[in-house]
Amino acid sequence: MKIVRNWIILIAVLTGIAAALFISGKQHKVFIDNKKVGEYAAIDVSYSINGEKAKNIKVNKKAMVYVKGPKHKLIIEFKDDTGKDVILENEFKLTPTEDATIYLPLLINGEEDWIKPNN
Amino acid sequence: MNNIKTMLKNAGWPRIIITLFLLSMYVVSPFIGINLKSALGDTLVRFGMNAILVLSLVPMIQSGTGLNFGMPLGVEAGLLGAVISIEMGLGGFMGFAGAIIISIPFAVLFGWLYGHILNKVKGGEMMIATYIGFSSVAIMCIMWLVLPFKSQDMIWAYGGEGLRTTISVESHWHKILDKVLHMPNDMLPLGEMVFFAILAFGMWIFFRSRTGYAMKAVGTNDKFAKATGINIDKIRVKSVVMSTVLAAVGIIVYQQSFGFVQLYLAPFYMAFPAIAAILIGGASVNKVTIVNVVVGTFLFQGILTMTPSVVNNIIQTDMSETIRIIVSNGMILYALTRKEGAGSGK
Amino acid sequence: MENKIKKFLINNVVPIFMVIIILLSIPISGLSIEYLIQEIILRLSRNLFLVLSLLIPIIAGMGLNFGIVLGAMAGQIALIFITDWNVVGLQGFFLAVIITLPIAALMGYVGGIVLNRAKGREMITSMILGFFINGVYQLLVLYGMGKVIPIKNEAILLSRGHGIRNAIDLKNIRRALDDGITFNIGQYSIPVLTILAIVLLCLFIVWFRKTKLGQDMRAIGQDIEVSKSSGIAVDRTRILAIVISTILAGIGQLIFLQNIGTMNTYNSHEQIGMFAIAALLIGGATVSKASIPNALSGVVLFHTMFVLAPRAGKELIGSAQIGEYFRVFISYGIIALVLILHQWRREKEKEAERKRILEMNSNQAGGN
Amino acid sequence: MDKVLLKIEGLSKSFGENVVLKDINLEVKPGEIIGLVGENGAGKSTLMKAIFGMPVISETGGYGGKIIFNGEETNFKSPFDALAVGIGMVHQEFSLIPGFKANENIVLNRESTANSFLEGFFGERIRRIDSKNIEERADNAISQLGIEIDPNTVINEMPVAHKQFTEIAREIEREKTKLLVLDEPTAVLTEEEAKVLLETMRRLSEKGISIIFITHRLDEIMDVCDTVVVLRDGLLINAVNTKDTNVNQITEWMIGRKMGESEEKTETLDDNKEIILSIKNFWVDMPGEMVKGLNLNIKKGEILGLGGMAGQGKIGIANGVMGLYDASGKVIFKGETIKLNDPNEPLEKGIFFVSEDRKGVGLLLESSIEENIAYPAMQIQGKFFKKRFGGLFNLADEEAMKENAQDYIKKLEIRCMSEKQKVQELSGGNQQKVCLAKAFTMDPEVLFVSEPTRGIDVGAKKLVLDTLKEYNLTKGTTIIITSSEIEELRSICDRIAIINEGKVAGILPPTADILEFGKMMVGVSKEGNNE
Repeated sequence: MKIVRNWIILIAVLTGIAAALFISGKQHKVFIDNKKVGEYAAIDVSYSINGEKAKNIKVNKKAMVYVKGPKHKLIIEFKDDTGKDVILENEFKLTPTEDATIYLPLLINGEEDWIKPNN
Repeated sequence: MNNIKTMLKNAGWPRIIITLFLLSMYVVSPFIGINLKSALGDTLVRFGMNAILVLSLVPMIQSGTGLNFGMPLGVEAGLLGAVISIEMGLGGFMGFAGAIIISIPFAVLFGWLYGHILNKVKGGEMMIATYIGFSSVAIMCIMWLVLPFKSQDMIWAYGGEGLRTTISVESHWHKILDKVLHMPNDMLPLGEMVFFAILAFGMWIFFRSRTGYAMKAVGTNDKFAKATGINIDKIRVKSVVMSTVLAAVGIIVYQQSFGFVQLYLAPFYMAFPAIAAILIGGASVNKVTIVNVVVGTFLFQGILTMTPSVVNNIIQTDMSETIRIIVSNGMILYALTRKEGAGSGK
Repeated sequence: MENKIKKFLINNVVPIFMVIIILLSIPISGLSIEYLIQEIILRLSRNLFLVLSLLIPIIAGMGLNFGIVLGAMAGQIALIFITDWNVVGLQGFFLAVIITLPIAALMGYVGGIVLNRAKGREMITSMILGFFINGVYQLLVLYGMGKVIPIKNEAILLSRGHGIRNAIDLKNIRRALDDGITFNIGQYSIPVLTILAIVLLCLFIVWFRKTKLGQDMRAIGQDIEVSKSSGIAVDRTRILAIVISTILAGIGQLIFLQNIGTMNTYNSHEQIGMFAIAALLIGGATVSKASIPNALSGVVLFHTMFVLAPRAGKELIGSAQIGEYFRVFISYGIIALVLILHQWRREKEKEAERKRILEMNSNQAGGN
Repeated sequence: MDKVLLKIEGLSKSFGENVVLKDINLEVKPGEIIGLVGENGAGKSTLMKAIFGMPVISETGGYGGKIIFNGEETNFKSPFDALAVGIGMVHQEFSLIPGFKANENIVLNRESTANSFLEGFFGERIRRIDSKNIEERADNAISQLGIEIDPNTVINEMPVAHKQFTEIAREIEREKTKLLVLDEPTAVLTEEEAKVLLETMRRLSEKGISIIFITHRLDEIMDVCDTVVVLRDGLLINAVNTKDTNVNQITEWMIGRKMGESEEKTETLDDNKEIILSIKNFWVDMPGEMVKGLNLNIKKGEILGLGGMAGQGKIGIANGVMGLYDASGKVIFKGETIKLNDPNEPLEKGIFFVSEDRKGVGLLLESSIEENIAYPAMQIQGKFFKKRFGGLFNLADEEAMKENAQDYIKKLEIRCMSEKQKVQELSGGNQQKVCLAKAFTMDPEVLFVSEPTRGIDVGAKKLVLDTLKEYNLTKGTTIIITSSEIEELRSICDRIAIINEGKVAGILPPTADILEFGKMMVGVSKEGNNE
């Protein structure tokens, strides 16, 4: 009986680990959209996800990156109206099954809903 | 009632399932737009192609040497005969007969060696036979590359080394057995059937000779055979040689019907469908009759030809290869795991 | 003394033969030693786990378990799933391990039951079982996946909408384990995690042989009837041996494939049993006796030959193809040879034993 | 000493209609050594199987009566139940793992183990073997036997005696073992080794372990046992203190006097007859029936009986001469030396053998009667063949086979539906007749017949023996009959050789006193001349 109980525990633990692995290892597609949204115009931006090397994205372009796991850090760098360099650090979370799009113009202008799931 | 029960028990459920399955396919086929006549014709053509290869298993089973998983060895001898015959430029029936005649000394030699090895490993024949067959295929692959063949029909037109992987016998002896009988009939492979009947009759005669009786005794009870003064090892070698020679002849008949000589890796798994066929026909690891050969080949080839067309028509997917794998290996597995067949090739 | 040397030579004829072939072909091939060493490290980490998975059934007297392809298929099914789910990196690898476990255990259980019905001819049966399950696997993967079993990732599905493609790019977990931690010795890079996994398995085997279960397996391997009469649950123990072997083979296949980086859905597993067995036998193992050093040296010898043969063939006869076929021949030929030697030796030993007893008795009688 | 360890009350057992044990009553006291003797088939082994709970017993309907062990009535389903309460048994065939060390064998499946955290998942079998403890236990067990064996020797490399001791050590290593059954333990030992074993048995009995000792060597019984129990034909004839009896008396009990059953043959052949077959310094490696340096002359035209206890080698002689088991020595047939180990040689010279193993060696069970009868003649003499297809093929002459078979079916009264019937469907007696027909078809000069009446009913027995006698009279064929039943041999043989320990213990005329036979069989009278 003890053995059965232990196996149940073991299976539960393994299932838990599997779930954790699934969540933390799941690869997501994240689009970075630099097109005009509503009244917000787009500008050239340099971005970096999870500390990777920064990349530039021009106006009206869309980039795609693969990220692994649920929690991510996004750093963007751009020149504001005044020509001053601005660095914005943001975090975002993804549920295990979703892919997402980041709308840079929204982010730059401080809107809340700068990231939307794709599906 | 009891009779039917024992009959069913003797036949074994896989055989019954396969027979019913095949029957049901023949019944169903007209309703889903398959031409029953041509389907049956297909089955018969393939029967003619394969029957001798299946027949070649009989001597070894009879002598208790087990299922001949080393059949590729005989097949290679047949291939040698075929390519040498083409190289010599023999055509028509002469080419076919030449191929057989040339292949026989090779087959006898191979079989003799193979038989002696199998005598050293009584009880473990099947596994070792399998790997002897595999190794012979690999070594012959090297031979096809190295042997100095010149015939334009067989070497690569440009580039490449050695012989082609498939050699057409169109201009040599394609369907020669039918042509000889002046019956180039697509429906009924009469030539092959007559040839098979001759060989099967030869086999029947053989098992009524002194050596044939001795072979049966060795297979059914080796202690009895020993006490009767039979030289068991010698008889076993004889049976292996016979099987190997028949396999060589079998592959040549197969090729003349198929139209191509397939070299290199083609003979690798030749043994498995033949073995599956004879088992479906009701043979066991150490017991077989010619009826088993005929019934088994027909059922097995029937399944192979009918399932793809029927399944294709129903679910639009070609599953023939998968079904072939499952049926043939499932059948062999069933035979190996049966308690009463526990003689392990003894 | 002379007798001892002779015995050693006879017992190790296969490895000695291989060493000679390799020593001869190194200069012919023109490959550098450095290249060879790097290649051997690569192949050790790729194959050793699989080869080690063969050991436990040998202890239990079930011979060479050609049924490890069952485990390999379990591993591949797991890989299809994680590729479909897009779980990447080490997480992907370990998730695949967890998924493999139950599938491989189930397959091993089935295999064990089948082999219990075929005592005395386990090897041929396990080989045919492998072919048979391969058919079932095809049915499942080629026709079931995408239809009965939901698969979303179009990159791995055939264009007809169901069935898995012939080749799957495993970029999600390519070298995940190998490159997890690496360590450089001189110019050679060592895949630490993979080696660690292999070392752990070796430790497991060493420990396992010393458990009660391991002892029972050894007993069964030597004499089934005696074991039965002393109350050991023979059939159950044999099933366990196959289950363990199959699970290990499943993990071994994962290690193998993450290293290769692509998976031939319908072929990758087919040759696994044969190559692993050939490697083990080349290391000097027999059907009834195999050790970790056999596995290790076998992988080194076999794969050195594997690397060398085509090159040597090319340099020697101007045909890489010949070398290629030669190594196929060696793989099959070695298995055939070892099986023959084993069976033959067993007969000889039985004979010698009988002679000994007879002589002993006649001596006694003479003494009276 | 009035405590009783094992008590058997009114035990009876039958296999089908065949009663093997009738109303056996027996008591074994703690520390007592009981010698169990009896002829083959007297019921010794069945009695032991019943005590030890062998599945054969319960599968064939169990036994009648009671077996009470240690005050409790038992009904073991399997030997494991018997082991659990403290009955150990050492069988004739060793039950040891060949590649294991002595100590590993002594504790086989009872190994000492150490805890493991994995136990919670995989049960007790995942525990680690405690080899140190095992060695101690093995040492301890061996020391109780009063002998010296290195517990680290692998069984394979041990002499037979040590294997025997290892087995005994294993049985007494069980804490509970109170009763030890030793089945012919001295059969494979030399005299010296046997003495050590007897000494060991005494030591064990002093420790309070009771022993049931089965042997056919009566002097050993006299030497070591407290009580001797004699079985005959399933009946317990007597159970007495060894002190109160002697070898002659025991032999008499064992053999019994069966009067008036058979007409005793009176005329004896004159001694000057020509010797047709001479066997010299003959060794046969037949497991369980070893022949060890035997000398024997067989005279032309006689019926020679070979008797003796099972396992003494009488069966091995014919098998050795016929080349079925490895043999060495010299066999001279009509002045010619016969090549040994080649079954074809004696067959071609005109010697034939009807095997004791009817189903295994004698017959092709799945073939027809006619084929079975014709087989040897076809293979050895090329009989029953006929040219066919214009002389092209030499094929079996089924007509001739059929006629021959029908002939013998009539002559030997083989009860069958037709000559085409498979022999496996026939009864034992009729199968035996087929074997004889096979032999007669060969028309041999010398015929070996082993255990011709084993397992067949009374009517068939008589017919088989009469047939052999008649064949000998009409054709003058020399016949050598091997049988466990002395009475049977006495009824038809001209001379009877008793085989003991692989040698001829002596040759007696059929008219000799039955006691003489008995003594030779149990190896008491050593004066028997080795011819």
